[in-house]
Amino acid sequence: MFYREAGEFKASYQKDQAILPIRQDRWFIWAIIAIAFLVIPAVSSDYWLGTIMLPFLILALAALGLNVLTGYAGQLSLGTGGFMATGAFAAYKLATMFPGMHILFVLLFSGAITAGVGILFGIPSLRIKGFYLAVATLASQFFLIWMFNKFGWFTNYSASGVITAPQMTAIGDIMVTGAHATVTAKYLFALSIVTLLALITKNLVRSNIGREWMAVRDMDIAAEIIGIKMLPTKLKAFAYSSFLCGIAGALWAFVHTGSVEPLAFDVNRSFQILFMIIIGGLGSIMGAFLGAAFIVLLPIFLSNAPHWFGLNIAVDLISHIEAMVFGALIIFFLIVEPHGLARLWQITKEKLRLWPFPY
Amino acid sequence: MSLPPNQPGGQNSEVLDTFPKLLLNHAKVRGDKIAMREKDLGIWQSWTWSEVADEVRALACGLAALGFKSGDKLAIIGDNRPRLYWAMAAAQCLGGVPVPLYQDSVAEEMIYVLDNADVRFAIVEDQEQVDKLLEVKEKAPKIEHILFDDPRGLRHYDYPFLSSIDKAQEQGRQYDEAHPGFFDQSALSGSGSDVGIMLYTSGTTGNPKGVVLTNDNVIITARNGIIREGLTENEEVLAYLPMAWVGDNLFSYAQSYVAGFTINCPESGATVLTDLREIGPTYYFAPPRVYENMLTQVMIRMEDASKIKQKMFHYFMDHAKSTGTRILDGKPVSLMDRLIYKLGNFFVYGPLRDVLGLGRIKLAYTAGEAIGPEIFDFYRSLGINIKQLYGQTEGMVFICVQPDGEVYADTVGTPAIDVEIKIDDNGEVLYRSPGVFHSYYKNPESTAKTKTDDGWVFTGDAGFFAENGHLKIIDRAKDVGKLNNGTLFAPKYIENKLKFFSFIKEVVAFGNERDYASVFINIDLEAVGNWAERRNLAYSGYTDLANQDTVYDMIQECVEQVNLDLSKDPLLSNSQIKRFLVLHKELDPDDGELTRTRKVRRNFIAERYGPLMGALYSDVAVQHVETQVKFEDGRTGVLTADVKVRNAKTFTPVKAAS
Amino acid sequence: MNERNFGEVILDLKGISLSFGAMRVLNNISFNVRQGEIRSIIGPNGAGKSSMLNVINGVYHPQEGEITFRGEVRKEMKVHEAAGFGIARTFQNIALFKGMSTLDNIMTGRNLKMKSSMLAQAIYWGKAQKEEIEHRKKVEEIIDFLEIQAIRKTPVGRLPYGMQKRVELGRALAAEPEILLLDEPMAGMNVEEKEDMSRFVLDINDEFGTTIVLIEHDMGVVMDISDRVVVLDYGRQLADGTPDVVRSNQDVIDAYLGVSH
Amino acid sequence: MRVERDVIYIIFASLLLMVIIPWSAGMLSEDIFFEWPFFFEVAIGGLLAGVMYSLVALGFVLIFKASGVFNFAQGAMVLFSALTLVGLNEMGLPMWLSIIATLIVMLILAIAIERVVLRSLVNQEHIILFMATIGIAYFLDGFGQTIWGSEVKLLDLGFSQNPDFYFGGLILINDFDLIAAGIAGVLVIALALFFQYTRIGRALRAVADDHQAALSVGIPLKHIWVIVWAVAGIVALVAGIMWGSKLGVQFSLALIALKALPVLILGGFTSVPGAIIGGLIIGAGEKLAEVFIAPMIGGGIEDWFAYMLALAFLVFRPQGLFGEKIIERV
Repeated sequence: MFYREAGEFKASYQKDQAILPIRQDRWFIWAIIAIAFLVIPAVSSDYWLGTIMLPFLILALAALGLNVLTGYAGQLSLGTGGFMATGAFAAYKLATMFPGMHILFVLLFSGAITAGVGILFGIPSLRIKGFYLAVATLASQFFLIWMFNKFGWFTNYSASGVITAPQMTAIGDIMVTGAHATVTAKYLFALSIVTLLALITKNLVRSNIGREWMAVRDMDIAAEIIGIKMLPTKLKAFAYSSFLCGIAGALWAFVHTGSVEPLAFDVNRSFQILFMIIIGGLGSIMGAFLGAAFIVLLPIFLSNAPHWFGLNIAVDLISHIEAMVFGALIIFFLIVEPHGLARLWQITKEKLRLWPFPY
Repeated sequence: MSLPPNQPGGQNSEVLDTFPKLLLNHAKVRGDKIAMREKDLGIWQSWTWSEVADEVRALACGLAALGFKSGDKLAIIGDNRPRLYWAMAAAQCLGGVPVPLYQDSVAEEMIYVLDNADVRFAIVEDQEQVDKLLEVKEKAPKIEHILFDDPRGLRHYDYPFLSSIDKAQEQGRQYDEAHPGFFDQSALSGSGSDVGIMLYTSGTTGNPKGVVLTNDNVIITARNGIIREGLTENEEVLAYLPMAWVGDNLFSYAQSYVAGFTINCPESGATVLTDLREIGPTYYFAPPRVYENMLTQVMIRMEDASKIKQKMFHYFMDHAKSTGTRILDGKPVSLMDRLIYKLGNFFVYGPLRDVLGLGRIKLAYTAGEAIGPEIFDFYRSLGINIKQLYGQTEGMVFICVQPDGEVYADTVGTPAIDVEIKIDDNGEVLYRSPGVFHSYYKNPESTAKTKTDDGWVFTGDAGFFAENGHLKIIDRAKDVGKLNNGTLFAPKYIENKLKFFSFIKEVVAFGNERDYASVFINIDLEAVGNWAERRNLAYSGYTDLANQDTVYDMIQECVEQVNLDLSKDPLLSNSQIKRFLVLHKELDPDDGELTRTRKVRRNFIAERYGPLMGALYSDVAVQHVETQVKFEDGRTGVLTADVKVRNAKTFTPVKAAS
Repeated sequence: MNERNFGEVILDLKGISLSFGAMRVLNNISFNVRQGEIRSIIGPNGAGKSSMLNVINGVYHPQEGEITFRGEVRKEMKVHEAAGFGIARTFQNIALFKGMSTLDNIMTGRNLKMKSSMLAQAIYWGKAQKEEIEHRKKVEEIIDFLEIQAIRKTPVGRLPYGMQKRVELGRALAAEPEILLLDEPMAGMNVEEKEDMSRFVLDINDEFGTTIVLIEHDMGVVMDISDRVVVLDYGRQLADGTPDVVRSNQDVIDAYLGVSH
Repeated sequence: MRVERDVIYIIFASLLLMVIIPWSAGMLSEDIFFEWPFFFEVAIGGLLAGVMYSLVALGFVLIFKASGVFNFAQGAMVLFSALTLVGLNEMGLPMWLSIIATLIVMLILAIAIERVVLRSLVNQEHIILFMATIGIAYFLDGFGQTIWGSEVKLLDLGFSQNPDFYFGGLILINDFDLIAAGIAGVLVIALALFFQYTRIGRALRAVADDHQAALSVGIPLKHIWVIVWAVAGIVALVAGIMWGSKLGVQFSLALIALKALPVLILGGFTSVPGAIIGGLIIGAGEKLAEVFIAPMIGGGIEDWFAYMLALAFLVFRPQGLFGEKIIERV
């Protein structure tokens, strides 16, 4: 209905291969970005920015990472939490070891370190497939968390095992971590990083490496026969995926919570992220964000819903009912659209493009 | 846009009275503007005017190198491809004459034209066409050289006279260096009075005639059209109609060369519709059947839409019927209606125009056949400025055009610029214009029959001027006959009225020198098929579907509705259809039942289906018939069927209240 | 196919035997493939044809026999190396990447030719994009060649069987292989599709001079387009030679009378 | 069933390592106490604990074998069944009655799951079904605790919980573990017989091979699903009773699912014996490592050791010890 494509012909491959070949889509995305950067910080309260937008962005980033591995490369992983933890602790060690280091480099290196760990735990993927791999990735999940708990070195021997992010500035003297950083600054900082990484990810998945990943996902033996080497391809997926998860973890610890313990990245976190990409849509950048939004907002909605209806129920009971409804909703969603919100989005878009025709 | 001056026959090269001059001028004036695009290898490959000029230059020199002389004929056969258009210009640069042929005609059909036109050189699209020419070559020995565009599959053909356009252009570039000044000299030497192009009219009877048109014929007419419609150099045109057809030559070649706008060639026949949407032309021509099919498609697809959507669609379409055309014609419209129209424009008209690829249309023409009023109104109500024009090859298309704001479905408008029209006493339309053709090639007597010494041309159409000064065509003059009771019988008029029903594809009406009118009918397989599916009628194919009683019932209603209309017309009330039948096979050019431009060849059909004719004018209910048919692959077979014949209700004439 | 002369032998298989556990799939098969010819392996289902292809492109490793490729004896190679040696193939039951479009499937076929680093691809604009585009051109030529422009951007999952076969052929061609292995390219096709497919096979061999090894279970079309034919039957080699020679071979006739079509 | 030779080797090797590593650990570091009786006590304790793991793993296997669904909700089913049992029991029903009632509840649950989830997700990719079972897990956890409350409940079947000396007073073993092992053993044998000799059992195995075959056996797929889920429910109940009376009935019961997973991949998703042997290896290995290795690396390794152990096995046999081998067909 909103699409006007007559006369939108492509006279060059650059234009034809653009991320958003259709004009209206470009407008739409630019609008979103503008809103995210200008409107939201202006209009929304600290509560919204701090407890909804920030976690949403950071978890979306982690979901993006997992989606690269599971959605694009087809390697089911339950170790996301572990990788996020690695990122968080790596960042902490870096920041405390080299106080002068700029936060961007802290993030970059912590991501790189996580990528290394990812590669390590990715090696079995050459032989192990499907659920066997999924369970195997749990090994990394549990091992890493245990490691960060166990060895004081990671927490600089803090008694509580909790790490606290040092104050750091992004540009000039604008604080983006620590107590004195304004929520808005944190939000904008996280937003910029997530946007950038989303763009990079899009570039990767639309390039040769992306196609190799999808080839491995869709039909690994055929992929191998046309010359794609399994191990490097899968390891690249593990590396980049963990890179994103690592940065997400670091942001979580530094920008979102400010201080964090390994438990924040336990197996439930892994499942939470997995939910995001399933609900959001496997193999879709957009999906990671939609899924994250859904999974972040749903519990908030559920826990507040009773008050809106003027019921007051015992807290623990609420939490149980929450779990119940949550589970039910997940199932409901999988039944209505197994391919996730991204697919719904896509279908709507197709419909609009063909409007008023049904097909 | 300021148009360069033009005095016919002017010798100096400043006067842009030939295509080479126009081309070189564009290369100078708007060298970097896109002249042509072709969807190829997934994107729209583009050529600027100066690039086109270079390509043409190379090709022309290449032809010269091969021995192409001034006055030589260059046959051009293939789909609309940039290089084939360049070939036209190239030939003209050498003072030669391009002769485009219908790419879908079979080898035999080509022989006559190639031979009659004394063609020495041919430029063709691909292996398919090359094979045809090789087949022809024995019988038409005048052909000396064949150039092809697409080398696919031709690698192992080695004939001395066969080479690729690329190679020719290569040689051309060398030749150009070897003979500096040759090209410019010969390109600028031509004049308006020289022969510009030869187009063969697919005559409904007898052999096709080569219509010789001078540069002036083509260029002046093209320019007049541009002036009348205020076209600019920024138009986008989709070149998808046969290059051999005068319309394509005018809209996709001549007018582009005059105005400097862009021509777009689709990727392949299969992708025309998608390409149409991608390009979104601003200036568009299509014969009625194309608009018809489009509308049928729209309706079929909407059938499957959700109920709400359908409701919305129909609500707004109804509103458009009452308001859209008025807005388009600049007639007064109430504010409320305008608002609703705006709303509809957002929800339906706009998206619909866009999906159909007509989103950017400034001007759309239709001609060749009469177009169904509701089809016509449908597009106009959407806000698409579609207009009818009346013309023929002999007059380089433009004779009458509907002026903006005065568009009536049943007329073809007022005379085009510089066109005079008169109706002779037996109702035939004559015209005189700058577009009037030079002569029929090597056929003085036909020329004399068609064209008077003082330049009047017999259109062969019967018509009259309506009180609003618009020309109204009823039929081919020679087809207009009399029923045995002496009243007027205009078969085409009846056929068109029937064809306006989306279920009916082709109609052949009979009645001349007979007691009453009757018709053969071809149902539209897609529309009726869809209709049948929704009533879940099973059918195996056309023949089966055509013979079903429910289908007959449905067709009968159409026939009787037409009868009702006819009964209101004092002139034609007697030619109401008494008997009709639905033909067991689709009429097909390959069987000679239609011309290449899909005009029915009434007499031929009458002979071919003698038994059925008999049935129409007796009272048998079922008639057995055997028919020779030609399949795609050239094999022939026999089709047998028992065709039902039905009587239709007729109405007592009502005297028009006047 | 009148008088065609071929280059030297590029692939020579001597005494190939392959077994899975107790089951013997190929039994002492020997034949060679010459540069630029269309070489067919025919035989009833279960004759070991597919296994033969899998041996040629290194999916299976024969227990006995030696493979000489371009003059040198080939040692056991990994699956992904075949492509590097210029051997591409299609599959009996289509093995396309279902989640990707026609274009992407064929693009993937060029993965070995794409050199830009992961970092360059992450940045995309510049080097990686240039590479993408020049390969896109090649791929478009293939699309044009196989006449699949209309389905360029359709996800292959949605395509009809015949079209999928064509796309798969395109993916194999994208690697610009020296030897093209076709595993029952006409299986499950109607006459018309079969004709199209054999036209493409001939054109490929003709336009790009690609050597083609193709296997089929019914003699039909294959005999007309092949230069030489090997006949297998339950792992045994029944005959080897020009179509005419093979047709007149008694064992072959017997074997085939046994097979219903 | 045929056991491949290398499987035997692997098992044998692992047993050997289980002896050598602790022993050498004892030799090397002085803060590790090694003595043969103690070693066996630990080992046997581990084996018995392993049986408990197998109990849970068994549920997974049944469902995966018959429907290819990786049922993450097995743990939740354990918790749910235990909660229900205790709940009913507290409401005053005698134990035997509440057990029967719980069995019925589990059957209803199975039917509900088939109706609501499986039927609408048939032919979806495995990962989708997997996620669905996680959804089920959440639902059951929430549902169970909403109804029966989340405070720890005691489940006393009257078995003695205190250790006794065996083998001439050399080795201390918890009676309860023995009983549990016994019951588990009985259950396994029962299942084995069920699979071998009943029509349904054969059908189930057919389904495992391919769904077409299953239909040829003449049992509609949906029935088969209901049955396996019901059986899995029963297994869950047994596991629930065992674990419940060991640790008390509380949310943490759901987490023993995580314990069962390594057993699963080690034994192979599709093999009942695999689940048993895997359980034993994991159980013993874990206990031994806890006692003889953990001290060297700071203890608390039970979270991940089992996984690492399983991972190590996978590297040798990607399909698990008894899983079907994946052969690439082209």
